[in-house]
Amino acid sequence: MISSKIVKNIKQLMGDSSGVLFIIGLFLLIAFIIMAIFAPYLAPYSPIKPSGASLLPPQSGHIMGTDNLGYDVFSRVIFGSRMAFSIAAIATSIAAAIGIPLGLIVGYIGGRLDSFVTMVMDSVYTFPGLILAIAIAAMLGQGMINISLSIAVVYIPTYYRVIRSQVATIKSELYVEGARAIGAKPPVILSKYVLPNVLPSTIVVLSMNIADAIMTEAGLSFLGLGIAPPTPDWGYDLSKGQQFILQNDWWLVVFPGLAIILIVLGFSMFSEGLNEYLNPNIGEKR
Amino acid sequence: MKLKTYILTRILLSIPMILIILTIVFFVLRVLPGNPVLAMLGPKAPPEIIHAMEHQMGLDKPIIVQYFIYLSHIAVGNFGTSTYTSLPVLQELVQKFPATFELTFYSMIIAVSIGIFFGSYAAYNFGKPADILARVYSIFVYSFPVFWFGIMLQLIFGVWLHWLPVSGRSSPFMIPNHIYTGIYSIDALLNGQFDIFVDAVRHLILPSVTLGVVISSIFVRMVRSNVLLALSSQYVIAARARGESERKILFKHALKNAMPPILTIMGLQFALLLAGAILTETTFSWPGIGNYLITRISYRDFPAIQGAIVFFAFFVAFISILVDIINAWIDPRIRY
Amino acid sequence: MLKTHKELKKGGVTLRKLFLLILSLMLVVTFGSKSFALSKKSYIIAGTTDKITSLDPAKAYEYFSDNILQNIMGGLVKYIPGTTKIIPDMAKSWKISKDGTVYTFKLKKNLKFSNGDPINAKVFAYSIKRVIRLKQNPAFLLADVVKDAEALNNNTLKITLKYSYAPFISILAFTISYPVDPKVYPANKVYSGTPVASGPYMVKKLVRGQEIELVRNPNYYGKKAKTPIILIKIYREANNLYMALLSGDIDLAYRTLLPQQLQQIQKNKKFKTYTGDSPFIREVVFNVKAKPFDNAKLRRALSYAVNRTQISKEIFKGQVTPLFTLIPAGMWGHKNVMPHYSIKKAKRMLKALGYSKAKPLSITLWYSPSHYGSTESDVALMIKNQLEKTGLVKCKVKYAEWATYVDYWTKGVMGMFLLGWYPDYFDPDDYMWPFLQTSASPGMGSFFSDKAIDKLLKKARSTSSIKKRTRLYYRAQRLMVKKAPYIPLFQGQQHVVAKPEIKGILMDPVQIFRYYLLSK
Amino acid sequence: MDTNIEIKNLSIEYRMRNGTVHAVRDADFSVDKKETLSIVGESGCGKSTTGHAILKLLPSNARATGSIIYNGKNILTMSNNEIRQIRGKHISIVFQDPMTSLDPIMRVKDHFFELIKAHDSKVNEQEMIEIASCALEASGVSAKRLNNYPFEFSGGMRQRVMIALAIALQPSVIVADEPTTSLDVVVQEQIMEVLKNLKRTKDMSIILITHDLGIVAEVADKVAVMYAGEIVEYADIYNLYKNPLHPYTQLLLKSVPNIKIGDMELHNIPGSLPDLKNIPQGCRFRDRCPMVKDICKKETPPIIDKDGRKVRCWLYG
Repeated sequence: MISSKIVKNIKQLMGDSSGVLFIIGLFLLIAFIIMAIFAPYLAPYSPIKPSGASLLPPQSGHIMGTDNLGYDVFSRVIFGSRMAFSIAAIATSIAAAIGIPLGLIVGYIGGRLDSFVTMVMDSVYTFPGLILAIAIAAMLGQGMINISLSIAVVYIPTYYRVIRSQVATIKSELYVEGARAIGAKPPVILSKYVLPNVLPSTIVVLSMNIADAIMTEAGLSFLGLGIAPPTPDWGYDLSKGQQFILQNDWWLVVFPGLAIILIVLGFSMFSEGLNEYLNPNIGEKR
Repeated sequence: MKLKTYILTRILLSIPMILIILTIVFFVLRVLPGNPVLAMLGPKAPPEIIHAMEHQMGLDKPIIVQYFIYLSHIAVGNFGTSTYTSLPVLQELVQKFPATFELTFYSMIIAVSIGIFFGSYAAYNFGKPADILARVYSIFVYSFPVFWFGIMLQLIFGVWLHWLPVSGRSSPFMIPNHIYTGIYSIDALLNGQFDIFVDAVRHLILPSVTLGVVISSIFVRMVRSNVLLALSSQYVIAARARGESERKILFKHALKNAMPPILTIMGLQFALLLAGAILTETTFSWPGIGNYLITRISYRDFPAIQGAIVFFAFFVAFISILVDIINAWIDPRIRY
Repeated sequence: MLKTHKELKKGGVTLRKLFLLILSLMLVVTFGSKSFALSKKSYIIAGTTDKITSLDPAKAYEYFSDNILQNIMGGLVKYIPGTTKIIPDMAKSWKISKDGTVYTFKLKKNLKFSNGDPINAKVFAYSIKRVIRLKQNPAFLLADVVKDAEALNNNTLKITLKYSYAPFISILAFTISYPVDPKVYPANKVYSGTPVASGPYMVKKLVRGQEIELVRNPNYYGKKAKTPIILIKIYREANNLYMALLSGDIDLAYRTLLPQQLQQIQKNKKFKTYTGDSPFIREVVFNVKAKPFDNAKLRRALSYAVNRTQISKEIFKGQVTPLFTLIPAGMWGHKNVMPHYSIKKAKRMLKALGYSKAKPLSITLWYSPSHYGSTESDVALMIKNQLEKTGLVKCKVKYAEWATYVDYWTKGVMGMFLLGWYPDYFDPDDYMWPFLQTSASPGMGSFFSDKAIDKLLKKARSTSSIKKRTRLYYRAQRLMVKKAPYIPLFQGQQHVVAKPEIKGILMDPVQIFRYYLLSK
Repeated sequence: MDTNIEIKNLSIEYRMRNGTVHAVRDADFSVDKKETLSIVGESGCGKSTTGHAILKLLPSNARATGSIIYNGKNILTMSNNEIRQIRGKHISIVFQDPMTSLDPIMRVKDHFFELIKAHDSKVNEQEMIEIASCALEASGVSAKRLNNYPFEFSGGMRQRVMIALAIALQPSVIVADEPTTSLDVVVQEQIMEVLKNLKRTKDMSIILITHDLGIVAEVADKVAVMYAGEIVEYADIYNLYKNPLHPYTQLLLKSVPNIKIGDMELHNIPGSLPDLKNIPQGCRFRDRCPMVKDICKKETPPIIDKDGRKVRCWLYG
């Protein structure tokens, strides 16, 4: 539904800045998604097998050079998109899968349960996410699933809060009251009346979260708590590359760094544009 | 409600939050693989010593008992003893804290100044190039990994240009004579040691700019939208209708009214600042709590890890109380 | 009404003034003078990535803590700088009984700790017994051999051994045997306060993970340290250390720049690089009790597949020397006995064991990511790639942080993992006994046991003639080749990078870095 | 009588994300000294926009053409600084919603101080308090409440404060933009009393924007009836009520059974306003007009002068 709307209004979108943001973001994301899906076809070498001499600067055959073990940087950047998407997707979907139903149910039931769960969620929310993720990642150890889990825990409250506050308002609206009056059961009300109404803001939160999750993962990798080598991962490659930047082997830092910046840029532009498109409340009044 | 009563209530309200974080931290860390006692004593330690140490640390008790012992210890300020250095964790944390505080404080000042000036300027010039620049700035800078940005600054200003030091808090032997607060830049001024003040500030510039600039991206965006909201409100139009100048409208009405939500969000973002501080501290060898936490993680120094996280929790709680109090002070409606 | 307009302008001017003021302040701060409180000659700043655990000799058991102790304390005997020869230090002379179990030391007179407390035979007896009582990590060095230590009078110390033990005098040169002040170091607790010094320097300030400040010990009996103050800055990562070096924050960097950084800085005329052999060795450990590594043939096959030269060249830029036995080159008893790289042989042996392309050997190689520096993951990955090059091995790489790692190897969780060894005392015994002797090998995670080797090692310990001992160690090494419980990888080098004006840098074979010889 | 403010050919457009809204088209009217002009119409017909345009308070996406002449100068072409000096001192405005028109974090006296200082920085605090007290008392608020915050006032009291602010510097024109709409009936009466008093005692013109015909009858001297951005009829109060020309005005007056009752509104006319984004050719009222003719659908009616009154309808053309 939303996508068809977008296509319809694409010309109009180009008319102002948030539309431009949205289009650039979308373009970046599509590029990265294509990169992740077709990684084996796009990458000239295996990302986990040495493909040449070590520390070759960018040249034909290795357009982004090679790292100290002779891995092709370009291939690792391409395959790294899979890791970025996987971790971001797993982390945000775990967070959403717990946060959204919890927010729906608790927000709908209300009362003491609501104030208790909200307090727990708020506590986690106000606590620095990376620090919590560091503690959990240190506990769980290496691996994609473990890292995703430790990132997911941090983002559960984000979904919970957005959903709960909306449910709290929606449930007192007329059409919900009406549905309740004619005897609709809570699950029906939640899925039929409440969920569709909270979905748009969830999508915005989701795409913002993915950007955040990618950054958090890079941070964990930088601190040595992320993905174990030789699995291609931008965060790991970046922190590894930093050991070489002072020798002017700049390509080891620039390309994975650029990949992180661009994908995060993509997601945040996309979500920013989407947000202003879905909630165009600010700006026109002045 | 008087301001005093308000502060008291606010402090009481933050107790559950701290308790919840304490609980989560405790149970998260208890599941860590790796025997902390073995890590402490080394592989060659005889079993009877290991058992004795486990007993001494209370690790042989049921976990729920350990939990309550832990809570009661924290309540009286006992954070345990580091298994790595055999020093009281609280003492170590108190020693490291001024460094973290100094870094976060100056970063916050940088982030807030950029945020307020750039954000309100952009809102004021809504839709114009300055506004577009602000939006591009906030989106771009937001996507910089903190450590990447830090390394770049180190390279440019430290290694290539030799303008600024790239690590640590001070040059050798350039430590204030008397330590009052542990914050070198302030202590140096209190002592009247201007050269030491300059040295401390030189060391502060790169790390606090790194952290400050990255965080400022969020502040610019937030200030912009809140000021925009305030600028579109009726009282701003009313003030304009009274012949008030645009500059005064921006600063006296829009910005001041946008301040409570901005402060609240800044308080929340403080958590992000602390997270960034960990990365900044490790990038710049800044001897603060973040550096401490990361080092101790590799040593599986339980009491230290636990202590550092608990300390962060207290810090966050303290800041959010502070923000609420400032809000109450700015906006009389909250107080009543 | 007009006034308002003017006021606005005035406001603009003050704002501009304020801006200029801030700008000029920033310039002052950026380019401001770096005035130092001390004359440049009076101190040297060193940088390192090492970390201090404990400065109590009874507990200190890793390179950096020991090295600091070697600069602030002394023992009965010491090495002549730059050699492996042992000479008296606090002892004037000593006698060894014929059966080799009783050592009697005559001490120098008027020895004092930095706080003025006397150092006498009682202090030595107290310190040795304290180490044994505290049962810390390195305690076994004394506890396994020392039966008793007693002060016969103020200046005479008698140490009785459980059995004749040739390397004992080397142990006395190690930090574990350094005397501590009984008034300060409690008898049954590890001391974590500021150390009381007996060496050229004393610790003035110690901030863990940040810096250590050493100043001259006024009560030191020997030659006074060349430079009054040594400041050692501690960095978290090689990158930070390298950057501090480049930006001139430190005078010298010792342990550990990354190989590529070292390679780079050797070309830099602003710095001087010193290189020397190190007694440090690295090896792959097999848990010989764990499947499939319980098969000696398989272990040998894998050791053929490891290309040490590639590791040395590509990861360490030639800054390490391939090693084919456990005893490092430069030490008597050393003999390169292990097979060299041959992928053909590796393939043949693996095929003989029944592995094929379709049914490869599936194993896991473990490493610890930060304990041996950030090159460690590269070493692990390169070995993985080399093993997989046979086409008959599928090797997974896993890591664990050091504390967990220690836990894992003592419990036998890991079948094949990377480890390193820095000697406690400079004797082949310290490279053979802990690795191969039945009672000691579990501490290394290998659980290796061989009666013939046990016998040889025991005999080598109690023999005093170096010639005879050399022959015994040759035999033990040859026996080891067949069982291949370890794949020795390489022997380290030590490197110091310093500004050219720093003098007195000595590359010592025992790798004692002597800060007290430095000057500028 | 002297003309105080004169509006000629005023058109205002808003550029929105999804098109341009033609909020006001070709408005012409003038207000003489001491005169009260009332602009009436349904909500969304452009009357508030017109009011705001007089103080150049339109949002940044609005574009106004034509002229608003005050003291011989066109407000629309004034610089920011010029208009700033007129606002509050020569022309002031009272807004519809008193709840949000006062800055919530400023005391009442600070609002006055701000106003006075904006126009004369030499005044000392004592004088400012005097001016403020005077204005407050004139609008029926005790001067004791100068130190209170806006949230300590009721809606009616806030509107009185707003009026006090508007009259404090004795401007020659006050724009009252639906000053009573958001208040309850009793308070509405009180506020109207204040306005009527002002009209009597102070020497100023009032532009009263409202959809309440009762109020119009009570205070206005002249009336401009607006429909969908156009002034459809412009006449003095007596003639308008006695003989409304435009069908819209006629319907309006018919829908009010007794003009003395102040709270009758315009919602009784069937149909709704046309979409101001794409206005078709012809008369804007034709869809609701009971007397619609063919020409109404083809051509936009011009302003027709009939007996000194102005009306925009083909009935008279």
